Amino acid sequence: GPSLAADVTIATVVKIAGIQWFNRMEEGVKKYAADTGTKAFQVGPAQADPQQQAALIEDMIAQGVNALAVVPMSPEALEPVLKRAMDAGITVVTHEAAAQQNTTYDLEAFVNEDFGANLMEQMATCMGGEGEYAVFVGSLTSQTHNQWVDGAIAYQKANYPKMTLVGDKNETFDDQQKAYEKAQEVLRAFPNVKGLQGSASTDVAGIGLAVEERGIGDKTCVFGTSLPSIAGQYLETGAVDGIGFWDPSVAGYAMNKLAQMVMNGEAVTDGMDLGLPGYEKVKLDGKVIYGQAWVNVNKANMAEYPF
Amino acid sequence: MPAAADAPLIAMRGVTKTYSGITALEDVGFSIAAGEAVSLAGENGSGKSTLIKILAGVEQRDSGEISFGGQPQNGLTPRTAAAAGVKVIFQDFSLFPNLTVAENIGFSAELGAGHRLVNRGRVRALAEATLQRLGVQIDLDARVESLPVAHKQLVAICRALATEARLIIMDEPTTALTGREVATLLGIIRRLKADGVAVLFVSHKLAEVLEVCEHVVVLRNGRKVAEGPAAEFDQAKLTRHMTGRDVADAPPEALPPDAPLLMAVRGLAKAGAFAAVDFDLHGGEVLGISGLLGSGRTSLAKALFGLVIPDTGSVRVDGRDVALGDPLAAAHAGIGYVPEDRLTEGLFLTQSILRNVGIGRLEAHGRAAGVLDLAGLWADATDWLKRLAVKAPRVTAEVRSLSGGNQQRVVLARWLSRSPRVLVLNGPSVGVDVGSKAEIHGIIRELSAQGLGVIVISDDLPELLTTCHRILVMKDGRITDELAGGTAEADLARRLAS
Amino acid sequence: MSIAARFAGTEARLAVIAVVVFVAMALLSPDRFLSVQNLTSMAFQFPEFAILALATTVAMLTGGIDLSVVGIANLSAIIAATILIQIAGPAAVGPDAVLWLAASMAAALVVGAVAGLFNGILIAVLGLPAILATLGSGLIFTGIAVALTGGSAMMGFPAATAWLGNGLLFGVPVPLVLFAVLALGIGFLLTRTGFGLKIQMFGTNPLAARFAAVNVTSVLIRVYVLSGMLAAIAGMVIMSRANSAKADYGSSYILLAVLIAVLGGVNPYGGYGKIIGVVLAVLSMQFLSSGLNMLQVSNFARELIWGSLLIFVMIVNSKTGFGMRRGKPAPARPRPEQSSGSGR
Amino acid sequence: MKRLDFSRNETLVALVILGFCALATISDPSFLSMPTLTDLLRGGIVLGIFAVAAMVVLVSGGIDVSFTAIAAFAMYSTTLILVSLAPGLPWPLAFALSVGIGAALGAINGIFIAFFGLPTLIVTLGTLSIFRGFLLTFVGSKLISNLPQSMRDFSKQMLFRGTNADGSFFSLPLAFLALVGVVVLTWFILNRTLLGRSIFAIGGSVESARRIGVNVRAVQFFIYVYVGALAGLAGIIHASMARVANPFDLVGLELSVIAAVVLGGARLTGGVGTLTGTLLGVTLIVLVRNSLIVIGIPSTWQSVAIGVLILVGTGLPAWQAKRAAARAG
Ligand SMILES: Nc1ncnc2c1ncn2[C@@H]1O[C@H](COP(=O)(O)OP(=O)(O)OP(=O)(O)O)[C@@H](O)[C@H]1O
Ligand SMILES: Nc1ncnc2c1ncn2[C@@H]1O[C@H](COP(=O)(O)OP(=O)(O)OP(=O)(O)O)[C@@H](O)[C@H]1O
Ligand SMILES: [Mg+2]
Ligand SMILES: [Mg+2]
Repeated sequence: GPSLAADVTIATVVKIAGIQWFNRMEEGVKKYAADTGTKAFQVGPAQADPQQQAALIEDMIAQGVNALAVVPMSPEALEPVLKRAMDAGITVVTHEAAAQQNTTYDLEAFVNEDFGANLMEQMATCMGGEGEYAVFVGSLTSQTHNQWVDGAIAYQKANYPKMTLVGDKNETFDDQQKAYEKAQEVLRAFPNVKGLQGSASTDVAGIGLAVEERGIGDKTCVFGTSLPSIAGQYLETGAVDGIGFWDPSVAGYAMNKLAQMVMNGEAVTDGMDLGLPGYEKVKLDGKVIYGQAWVNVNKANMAEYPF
Repeated sequence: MPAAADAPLIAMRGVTKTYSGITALEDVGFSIAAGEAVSLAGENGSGKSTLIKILAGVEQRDSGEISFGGQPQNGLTPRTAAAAGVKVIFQDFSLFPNLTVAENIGFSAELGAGHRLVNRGRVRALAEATLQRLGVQIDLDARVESLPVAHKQLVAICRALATEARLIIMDEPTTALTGREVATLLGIIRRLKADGVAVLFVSHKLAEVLEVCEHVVVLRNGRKVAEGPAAEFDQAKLTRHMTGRDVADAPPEALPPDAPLLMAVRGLAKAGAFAAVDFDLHGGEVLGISGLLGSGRTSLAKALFGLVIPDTGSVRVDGRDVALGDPLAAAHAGIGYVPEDRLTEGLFLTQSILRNVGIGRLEAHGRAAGVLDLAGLWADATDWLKRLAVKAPRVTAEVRSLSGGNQQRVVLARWLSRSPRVLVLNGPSVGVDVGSKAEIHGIIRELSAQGLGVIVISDDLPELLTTCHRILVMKDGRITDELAGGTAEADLARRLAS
Repeated sequence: MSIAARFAGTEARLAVIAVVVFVAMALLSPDRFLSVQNLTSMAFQFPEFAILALATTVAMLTGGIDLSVVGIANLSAIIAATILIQIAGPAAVGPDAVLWLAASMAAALVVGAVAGLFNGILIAVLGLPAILATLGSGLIFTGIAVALTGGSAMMGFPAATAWLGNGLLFGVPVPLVLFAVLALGIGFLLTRTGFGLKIQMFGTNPLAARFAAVNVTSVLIRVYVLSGMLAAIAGMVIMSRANSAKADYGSSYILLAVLIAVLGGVNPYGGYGKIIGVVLAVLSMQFLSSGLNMLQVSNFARELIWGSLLIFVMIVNSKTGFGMRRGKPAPARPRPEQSSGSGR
Repeated sequence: MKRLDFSRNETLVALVILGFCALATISDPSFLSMPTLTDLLRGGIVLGIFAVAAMVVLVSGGIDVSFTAIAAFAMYSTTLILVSLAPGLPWPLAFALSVGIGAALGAINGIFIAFFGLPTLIVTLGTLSIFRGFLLTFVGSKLISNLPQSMRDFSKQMLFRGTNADGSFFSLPLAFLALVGVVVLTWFILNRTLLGRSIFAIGGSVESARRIGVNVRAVQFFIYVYVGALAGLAGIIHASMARVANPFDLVGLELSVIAAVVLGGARLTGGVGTLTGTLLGVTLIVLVRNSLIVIGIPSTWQSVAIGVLILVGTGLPAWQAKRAAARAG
């Protein structure tokens, strides 16, 4: 491997450029570059399309980066291109892709099903352990969203038998407006619904708006994955009761750090400390490294997370 | 400089215009006085429409001078021309298909008056009054796209007549009209002249020209070749100036008595269009169909070619039934159809002349797996273009760059190249000059001599009489009369009108 | 016709643009852009959307459009994937695998043809405007793909599948070979066959085509079947390159394909378009895209540059008299409403 | 009373809408309720304004796919300006700013189309990428959920409110008036001014319009500026009502909007289109998008359902027109 940090190029390739979540991740990547002097940068396609991401990685390989830190839009679609990267001697680290084959290590902030269950636990508590609830996913084709929701449903079945899921997984196409319209529709179709759980970061904002407009913030329990900067105003009014997330900037930093460790030939072991919040004692399961990096945020502690 | 008072209404000098290398007009000059009707005559492509477009401000001249009432006009636009009182009936009508008849007629007036808000009542009243003046009845609220060609032409005329004008330019205003409307129009022109309005009149129907115009200007290949008072011209002389030669139409040769039966039409009917149509067509026969506007000729012709689905009846070619309502079946049975509206129905304007002809003969040049023998196809097409003497700079030029008459020959060439058994020609010489017309008639005669059956639908009585062996007269969708070719024109006109 | 004449106009200008972009990118990052690695990488990247652009082009030549190509591509790939996974199985090797790959390819083509037939019937027989027919049918095809898979990816193909999207044939990337063959084939079809000529004539004036006894219904249906089959091939390439099939792959390719076709000089109102133009447009886009990625220009700026390029090319073309504005043809007798279902 | 004219798109689309409502009511009797109505009306505001804009362009014989990008651009940059420079600006001025930015971007389309004579689809396809690319590269890509107070205020103003049996509210926002205003203004322009009639004339035949002296350039320029202004209005209303300015929003809607307009009977070939039809088309699209759960269509089949409805909604009139044409010959 290259000897000087300045000769090392690590490209972080995210699902899509420009959105809040990955802007925050980029902060971590930039911080890593500043801390270590590595040429670490982040890129992402302009449209959420696995093929565009594959092409982007293809170009990164062609320009000869030393390592790739990838957050796959669709992990399966990237297998061949990541294989080419690894064949070319490039270190590959992935994130949000526990089943990825062609990767040196996959870094997960947590076990997805557990995270879903964590959200469900909070929602169930809020609902008093009974009543109807509905779930939302950014898209039916998104693996992580489905895992969260499936984990949540399984947890509810096991622990809160008096709660019932109404309707299908509602698809919001990662669009706040669609989430809003779907939430309105759910509220009309199932007037007794009490719990609503979102997956895409914009889901709870859309749901929150619908809930607020109907003035039923107190009667409903809205939880989901989001960022304070997206859901903050609804957390304030109580239309959204709580959100969960992991800090993308830490994940970005961690991926780059992991990549550097691999390039340096350092060992990655079960229980090791990555020196980052939530990744102090990671669990190694095959190629997958799990942290315990989720953060639960509600009205009370939202000020601590200014992103 | 002559004083403005006695300056002619319109004066042109040295007007020249070229289109990407083609000289459409070269050094043309003449003038028109108030109350005078000037005829602009010339073969197809001689530059008449181009001159008109320049006068109307639609096209810009390359050089030359134009003055209205002594005032030199530079940078003429449609608006300034209209403001100066120049109204145009374009050869292609230039109507708005999506708007109603009333609006089409009233639009220019509203525009000219500088109104910002439209008043529907005002528009309707104007349209109604103008239609009445012309003595025609058209539904004011009908969309123009739903009108037959003839009505479209009448609407275009009404639009030009609707408002006060000093010069009305008419580019072949009578091509789609029948005798009665033509007579009305000529009457109106006389009245306009009496009111001091000048008229610039373009028509290939030389009789009309000589009837209504005082002055004649003849163009050939974009140059003025003759000019003088109408009294000094007769049809023959005019023709000679236009074409540079004498053109004579010979009467049809007699049909041999043993001519085989080619096509038999029995009991063909379509509600609202035509009924109980029966006729036979023999090999080598030229059959004319005439009738007044809306008599059902076009519907019948389209029905023969499958473009209109008849309710009942049968069409047999060579003893075999032709499936009705299917152009492909008709074409397969050897029926060809040259439509009346060549711009929208006949031509692929932005495609090459060659392709416009070749599209008719793809089957004949098909090789294995649908691959074409292109060399053969193009040679074939070129050959037909030559046989019909199409005047074109290059055979690969877009067909829209041709003049009307040459465009018509291209459509004819397409069908002839398929060697059809029966050819239905709807207005074969609409907008075609005398020279070309005679040639097209020659082609028709030649075709019939080869055993082809030809059906000619036309308003042009001399045309019918010189080309057809028999003429069917239609009225209200029924065949009411049958005449032999070579009958006196007056006779046919009387039977039509009766 | 001389070579110069055949290559004049729009296409010549596009060739200049492609060369200029290539040279500019090569100058801006000489060692990386011109590396064999990068050139091969580009050759692997563009064929999948370039084939979709061919499909769009064929539809556009009739004055229509096919917005369902990506839906068809994914649906066909999912059917092919079902065969490869359920019947062949990941363990299949040797002639067996090749046979199943061929069978899945055939199945994909059939799906593409049927989907295209569906579009064709909507447009030619029922008379729906192509833009709406294919917008609606695209939703349906994608929806069926989602319903069949529940939204998740299908994986586990025999290793041979990878060849289609990732292999080399005599040192040339297989997808590139595939694209070249298809481009040549479509080019040949358009210029040398009756069908191709009819497509262009129909696109110029559907009514006149009917009056010229062209079987317009059959032409339109065949056009959309062809477009559907091209989409299916693109779907197979995407599937092989992604080693999986999923309902939402390539969703950004629809607009890209339209953009490329239009940049390539295809008249969206029908009647004019050359395959060489489309090929040159594809190359320009790929050079630009890879070059900008090397320079780490934001991908949003790339959209900005694409858009500007498109308009720039149009301005240059219009200055030299390439009029494809609607209603422009000189004798402006208004075109009648195309009741014959021209599919606009 | 005139008899129902089944050859009109409007009638057929209205019938499809009624049929769909009947189906929804059968599967859930509470479908016919105030909350449903207000949800649908609210959902139709932005789409409706877009559709009116798209209709004007279609009537003129053009097509515009860039209006969503204009809306996103105007909405986002207005919010950014407000947040960073003039937090206290009252909402009418903020709206005017967004409309102004939209009009300016529309003018760019107008210049290319009217003065360079480029084909509308191509220009707007290009500017779609340009506006979006410029916005996200140079203006910003971060969503702004801390909207300025004036925009929040606007979003909370209601035309009326009501309470359901279960104590929840329904309401119709003030923004609905914007749609009404846009429809009335556009109706007036299209039907009562010479400018509007010129738009129809150009849609019928540009060359004919030019020949009788319509200032085609000026009219086309106006159209694209007007569309830009409407897009700017729709954008700022969208952001206010969603209480977030997300620069990624709106783009991607353009084809659905055009679909709605064509559903309502506007011809893609130009010259024909009505506001009634356009609003009916929007109604159908909004209705379908917001009622699939009520009808009980599983998520996995929802896009199939929307696709089928688009095909039925356009297919019926198209088939009808085709049969009529065949009858007439
Ligand atoms: N837009 C154009 N581009 C190129 N050439 C043109 C154009 N318009 C006309 N021409 C050419 O100019 C010449 C004169 O055409 P014009 O239409 O004035 O003839 P015309 O006398 O009106 O013929 P017709 O009697 O057939 O109407 C023709 O050779 C024609 O091909
Ligand atoms: N399908 C139809 N249903 C009802 N009326 C029809 C139909 N087709 C045609 N007509 C009417 O039948 C009459 C005959 O039409 P057609 O176009 O055949 O007349 P034409 O004499 O050929 O006209 P032209 O002088 O233009 O050639 C017209 O009044 C026309 O409006
Ligand atoms: Mg709550
Ligand atoms: Mg002329």
